[in-house]
Amino acid sequence: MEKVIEIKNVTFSYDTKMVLKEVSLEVFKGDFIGIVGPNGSAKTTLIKLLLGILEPQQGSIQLLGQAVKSFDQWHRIGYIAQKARDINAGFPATVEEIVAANLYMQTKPFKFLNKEQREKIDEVLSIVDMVDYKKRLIGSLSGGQQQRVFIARALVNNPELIIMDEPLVGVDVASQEKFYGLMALLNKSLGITLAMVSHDIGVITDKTNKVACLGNQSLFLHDSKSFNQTDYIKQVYGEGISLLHHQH
Amino acid sequence: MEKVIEIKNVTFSYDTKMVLKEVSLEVFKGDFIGIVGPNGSAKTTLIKLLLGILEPQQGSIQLLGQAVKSFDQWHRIGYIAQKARDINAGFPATVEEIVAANLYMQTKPFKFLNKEQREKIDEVLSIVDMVDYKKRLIGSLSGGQQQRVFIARALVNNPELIIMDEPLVGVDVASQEKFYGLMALLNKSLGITLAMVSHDIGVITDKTNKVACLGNQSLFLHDSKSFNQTDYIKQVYGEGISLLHHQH
Amino acid sequence: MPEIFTYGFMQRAFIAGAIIGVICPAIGVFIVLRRLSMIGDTLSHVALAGVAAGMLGSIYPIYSALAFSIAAALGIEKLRQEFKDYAELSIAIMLSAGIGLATIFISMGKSNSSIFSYLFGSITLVNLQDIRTVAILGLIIMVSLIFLYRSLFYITFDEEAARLAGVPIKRVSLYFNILVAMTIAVSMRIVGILLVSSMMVVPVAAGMQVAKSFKQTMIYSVLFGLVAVLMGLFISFYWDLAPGGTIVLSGIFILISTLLFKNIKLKVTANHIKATA
Amino acid sequence: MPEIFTYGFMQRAFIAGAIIGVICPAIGVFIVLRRLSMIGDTLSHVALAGVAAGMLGSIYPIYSALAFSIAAALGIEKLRQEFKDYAELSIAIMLSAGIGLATIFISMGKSNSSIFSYLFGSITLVNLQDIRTVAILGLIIMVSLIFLYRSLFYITFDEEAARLAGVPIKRVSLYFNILVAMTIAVSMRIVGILLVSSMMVVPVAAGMQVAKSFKQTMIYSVLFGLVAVLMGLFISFYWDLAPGGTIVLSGIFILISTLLFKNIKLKVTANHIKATA
Amino acid sequence: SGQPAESDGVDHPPEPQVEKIKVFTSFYPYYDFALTVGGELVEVTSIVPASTEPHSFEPTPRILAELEKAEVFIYNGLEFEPWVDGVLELLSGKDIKIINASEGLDLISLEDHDHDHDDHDHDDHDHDHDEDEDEDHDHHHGEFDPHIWLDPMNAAKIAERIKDALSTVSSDNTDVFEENYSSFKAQLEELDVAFSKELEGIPSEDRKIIVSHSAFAYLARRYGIEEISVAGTSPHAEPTPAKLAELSKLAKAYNIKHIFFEVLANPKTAEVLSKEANLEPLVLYNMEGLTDEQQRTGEDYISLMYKNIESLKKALVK
Ligand SMILES: Nc1ncnc2c1ncn2[C@@H]1O[C@H](COP(=O)(O)OP(=O)(O)OP(=O)(O)O)[C@@H](O)[C@H]1O
Ligand SMILES: Nc1ncnc2c1ncn2[C@@H]1O[C@H](COP(=O)(O)OP(=O)(O)OP(=O)(O)O)[C@@H](O)[C@H]1O
Ligand SMILES: [Mg+2]
Ligand SMILES: [Mg+2]
Ligand SMILES: [Zn+2]
Repeated sequence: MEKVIEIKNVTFSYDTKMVLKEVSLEVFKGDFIGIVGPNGSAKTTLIKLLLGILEPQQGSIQLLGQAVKSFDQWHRIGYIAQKARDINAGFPATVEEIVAANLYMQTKPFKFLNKEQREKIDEVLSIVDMVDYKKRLIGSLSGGQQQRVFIARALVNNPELIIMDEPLVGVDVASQEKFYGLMALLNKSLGITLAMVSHDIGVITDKTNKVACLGNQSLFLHDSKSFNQTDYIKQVYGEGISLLHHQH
Repeated sequence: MEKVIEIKNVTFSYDTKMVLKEVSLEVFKGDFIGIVGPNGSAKTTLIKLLLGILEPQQGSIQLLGQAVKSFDQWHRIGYIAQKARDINAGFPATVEEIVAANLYMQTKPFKFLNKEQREKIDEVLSIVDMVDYKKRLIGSLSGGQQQRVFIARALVNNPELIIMDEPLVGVDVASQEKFYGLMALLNKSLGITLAMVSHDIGVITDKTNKVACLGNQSLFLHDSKSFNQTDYIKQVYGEGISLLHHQH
Repeated sequence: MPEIFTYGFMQRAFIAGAIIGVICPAIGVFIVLRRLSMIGDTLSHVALAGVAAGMLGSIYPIYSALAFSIAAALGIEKLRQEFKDYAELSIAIMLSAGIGLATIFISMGKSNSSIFSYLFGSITLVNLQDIRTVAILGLIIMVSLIFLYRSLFYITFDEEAARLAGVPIKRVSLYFNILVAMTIAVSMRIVGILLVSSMMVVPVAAGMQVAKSFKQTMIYSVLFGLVAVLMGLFISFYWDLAPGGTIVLSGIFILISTLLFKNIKLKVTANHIKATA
Repeated sequence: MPEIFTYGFMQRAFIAGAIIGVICPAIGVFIVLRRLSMIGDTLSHVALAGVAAGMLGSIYPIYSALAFSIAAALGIEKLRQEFKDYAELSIAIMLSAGIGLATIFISMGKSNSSIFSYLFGSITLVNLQDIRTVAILGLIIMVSLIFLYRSLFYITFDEEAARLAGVPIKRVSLYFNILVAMTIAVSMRIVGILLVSSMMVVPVAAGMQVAKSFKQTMIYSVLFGLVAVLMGLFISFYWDLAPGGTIVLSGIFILISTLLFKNIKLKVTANHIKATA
Repeated sequence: SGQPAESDGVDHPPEPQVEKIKVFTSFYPYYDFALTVGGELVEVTSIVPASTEPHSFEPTPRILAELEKAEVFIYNGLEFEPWVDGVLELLSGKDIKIINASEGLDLISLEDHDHDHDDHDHDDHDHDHDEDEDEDHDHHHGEFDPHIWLDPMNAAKIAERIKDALSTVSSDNTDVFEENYSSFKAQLEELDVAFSKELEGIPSEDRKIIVSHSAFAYLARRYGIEEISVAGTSPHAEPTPAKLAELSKLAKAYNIKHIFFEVLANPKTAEVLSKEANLEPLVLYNMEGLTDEQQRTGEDYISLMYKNIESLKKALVK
């Protein structure tokens, strides 16, 4: 099967602090992989390595069969950053303009957006329930609304691989529901590969087919079906902690 | 009983857009109130009004028996903002310095921190499991780690009322567990009043004694015990949406 | 014809002013939003060092000034990566380096008070040749901006995301920086540095007050830039004031008006809501 | 005694330089982190307008310059609230207003070429009276900074949270701004504007490269400021270069060293990890 | 001529029958010269008011509009007025007499002027400036010291050209201009003689002055004085410590007792040197502009030059 992500023996350190040690991972076309782990277990670091924002001290990373270092087909990849909301609230751009920006590779310099593209924008905005906010300035939206705009932006390019770092942070229940419905659709019907960081272990094991657990500089890959949440929690966080969302 | 928060007939609009209409709310000493509602339902707006960051066009707000407009005992209130993480990543301050900053009212200008204060800082950092990161620069922490620092900062002053706007966003399961344990302690043993915005309806109704539902410019106050989640979801988000966290 | 238009120098001032009033805010929108508002001031000081160096090395000073400005613009870009979270710091550092070098070069002798003449132009003293230069520069800039509009917008909003969307951020940034350096180095000698650097900032600040989208920010900024130039030239002529300063203060006047307008609008809505609630 | 110390003016330069080398970075840390790096440059241009206005109105120009600077610093604070998300824009706007006014006042006559003598000092030209002024100013600033350290730190890091922690942000900001305006207006005449505004920025930028906490940032910045002054004065004396520029370039040299040091350290660790992994 | 009452043309009752000749000058000395030569027949306007700092000066549109009606325009040249290129362009093709004051004068190149204080060979000040090897005009900018008007004989030559210009514009009044000019020329010659005489007998090794800003090269050349300046011709240039040290050594070595500064320039340099090398500060006027005080007391070129003689005498006559 086609390898969408291939990480081989990657080691990474910030200054003198090693956070990933000889980590390997393979993700195939059509996978929906969940990435879990405690705070500071290098989930975001792993994703930044994948996107070439950071460079590993050792090991190699390939995206869609091409080394990340020389990768140049970024439009085939959608990305939602953990810090996406850290935008300047005063930036005078509308929701529509921000989503349209991601159509960069599809628009000619001197052209306005064509009908098809405008429809595509409406489509992704309606997926995240933000069509009504199309003309609003990004800074005038609530936290969750901004996050939804960034989800829409990642979807607008019809990417083959979508990488998400806690995309649902601050997003309300109904939209989360809708989002997972969409993910299932993209993943199952369109065969889009998904990689998603989340702390919501219960939901993520339910929705994905693979789970990568990060912790202690290492990565363990599980099949979601065989992934035992309670064991995981015990293993990573120690005994005595129960899975929060299953308590009530 | 002593009223800690008293909102009377408050109306608020951004530009021409009314987001709160004649809203009232009373919170008493020892309450733990959860504030829920879809994205954009004015939860953050309500909190900003409470803190005097925004001013209502109509109505009145009292904190600890004093009008917010002239309130001057802010050290009695702890606050964790939704946007707390929007700090400049390059700011050269350590975790310890940031937490210590909140001790402002307790430190004399020319004095260093005394032993007691340093112990207090260690105490709140250990509550959020960040003692080991005391000397680290804030910008070098992971997203969830930063959020935990801000939780610690809110606790350092022994506040009588703690207001939290989605404090657990991006915080891992074990720490959430710990956090709720701490909240229960603060609330039940020390009688500290808590107000917390969250999208995690399941957990919030379980942990709080009151739930304020925001939506359609209005606020409805429920007793947590009688609060029916499924009804709420149907009412606010419409039929056909099930509560995500209870699905699996 | 009113008296003001009967003078050739005023006619030329109106033409040059209109061009500057359009290109400076257009390029300024990106400058301000990239948090490089003070770049005009910095590059002009660096250009001074360039002029002094040219005089020392017997190079035609305009060339050395241009070379220094471009080098500084690229240096700022490089520093910006070191100080990602404090973009304006890179500007301040370059400014210090620029004046530092300039004072040393000047004190090394040879250069005399004429050194400053390379920095100061005046809009009422432009000739046809100047207008041609400014017009060509304006054309280059406008075409470049239309061409780069999308990529600049994205880079300005979110550099990381822009890279992932396929924007060649290095090349676009490089080109943009050279454009800015050229604009400043070329036009300051013609219309004066005050006009160039202020026109890049003040109308944009005013535009940001009223605009409801990025496109509108662009449109309003250019509009306010044009109005400031026309208003400034009229006032300067009839009240007998220095034209550069008058144009800039007209811009400031427009900015204050937009600020007041916005605050009054907020108040009125608030009262309206109070009344109807 | 080496020759350099036999001259009275060099002795005075060392004393004045040491004071400037300490107070400017100390106050500069807060300026840079509040994103007001260019405030020195702006206030000096506003002071120019003040001098020109003083000459027009027959007021003692130093007073009008000081008044203008303080007004501008307060204006910047006000504008900063309008442009919360672009603090440096308020600086750029004030700069434009300042030079705009200055050129108009100057062209209205009366002011003569001595106008610049009110702006430019030189560290080698300070007299005992100057040293006394700078020392008093330095004392006021250092005491204020120690007194306001905590509140300034908090305001700089997070204004909203600072207010809720009980910091009287309005009063502290006001006082700090007046302090900055005074520092610039008073010391530029004595040691030169280049030195004042660069010393507020360059050592701080270097300090931020190596510091591991806010306190260390403060300490390193002051240290680098001092070293830059001493190094600059020595080089300037023995190589016959303009002292202000040499001091600033020494600062830039220190900054570049810290940048290289940091990047090399990163590389070395990386290789070390590669080797051991 | 050049008496207070006359130099202030406004005080005179307008003489209806004569349309005054409109003369524009760039800054003060030429204003004085034009007024002296033209007398009541001219209306002189100085574009830079009381010599505002020239580099940030921007002429207002009003003055440019009036300039279009000018009949004579006098400027210094040598990059002294940065805005003048634009003005000249504006005036080109118009029926106007333009006088570039520095034209045809024996100019001092800045390179010669860059003193090498280690060898004090005075003869090189007498060398002939006419042999101007460097004819490359691309490269002309700011090559020469612009302070030409401080040599009285230069002043006379400039005044003569002003007279010629006025005579062409108003040929009826040639006699008046001739007369004004010759009396002015006589005054200047008298001044010249006074300079030479007062400084007579001073041995050449004593003919050294220290000035705070190099504006007196022409004056110095004419009267065989060596000008040692602290700062260059740019008033903003900061003196280097090495230079200050060297100057104080020189002052001691040559037994110089005075330092000259200009009223309009930064007095601090002079102050420091006077302390360091025990020099007494004296004022030397460069007349780039007049202070309010000087305007009030009716000083002009001639009267200030006599004051310069007094100062020089004090410094040089031992
Ligand atoms: N720029 C940096 N410099 C130094 N250390 C860093 C830096 N960024 C992250 N770290 C450290 O590296 C580790 C991994 O960080 P990372 O952001 O990848 O964690 P994460 O798994 O994404 O955590 P979270 O769930 O909180 O988002 C953490 O211990 C963090 O403190
Ligand atoms: N500065 C602003 N200007 C204009 N409208 C605003 C502004 N801030 C928020 N709004 C609008 O007001 C409404 C309420 O915003 P608020 O931030 O209070 O929502 P919230 O309930 O906190 O949402 P979330 O769950 O996403 O945090 C939203 O529709 C938002 O678009
Ligand atoms: Mg993360
Ligand atoms: Mg919110
Ligand atoms: Zn001069």
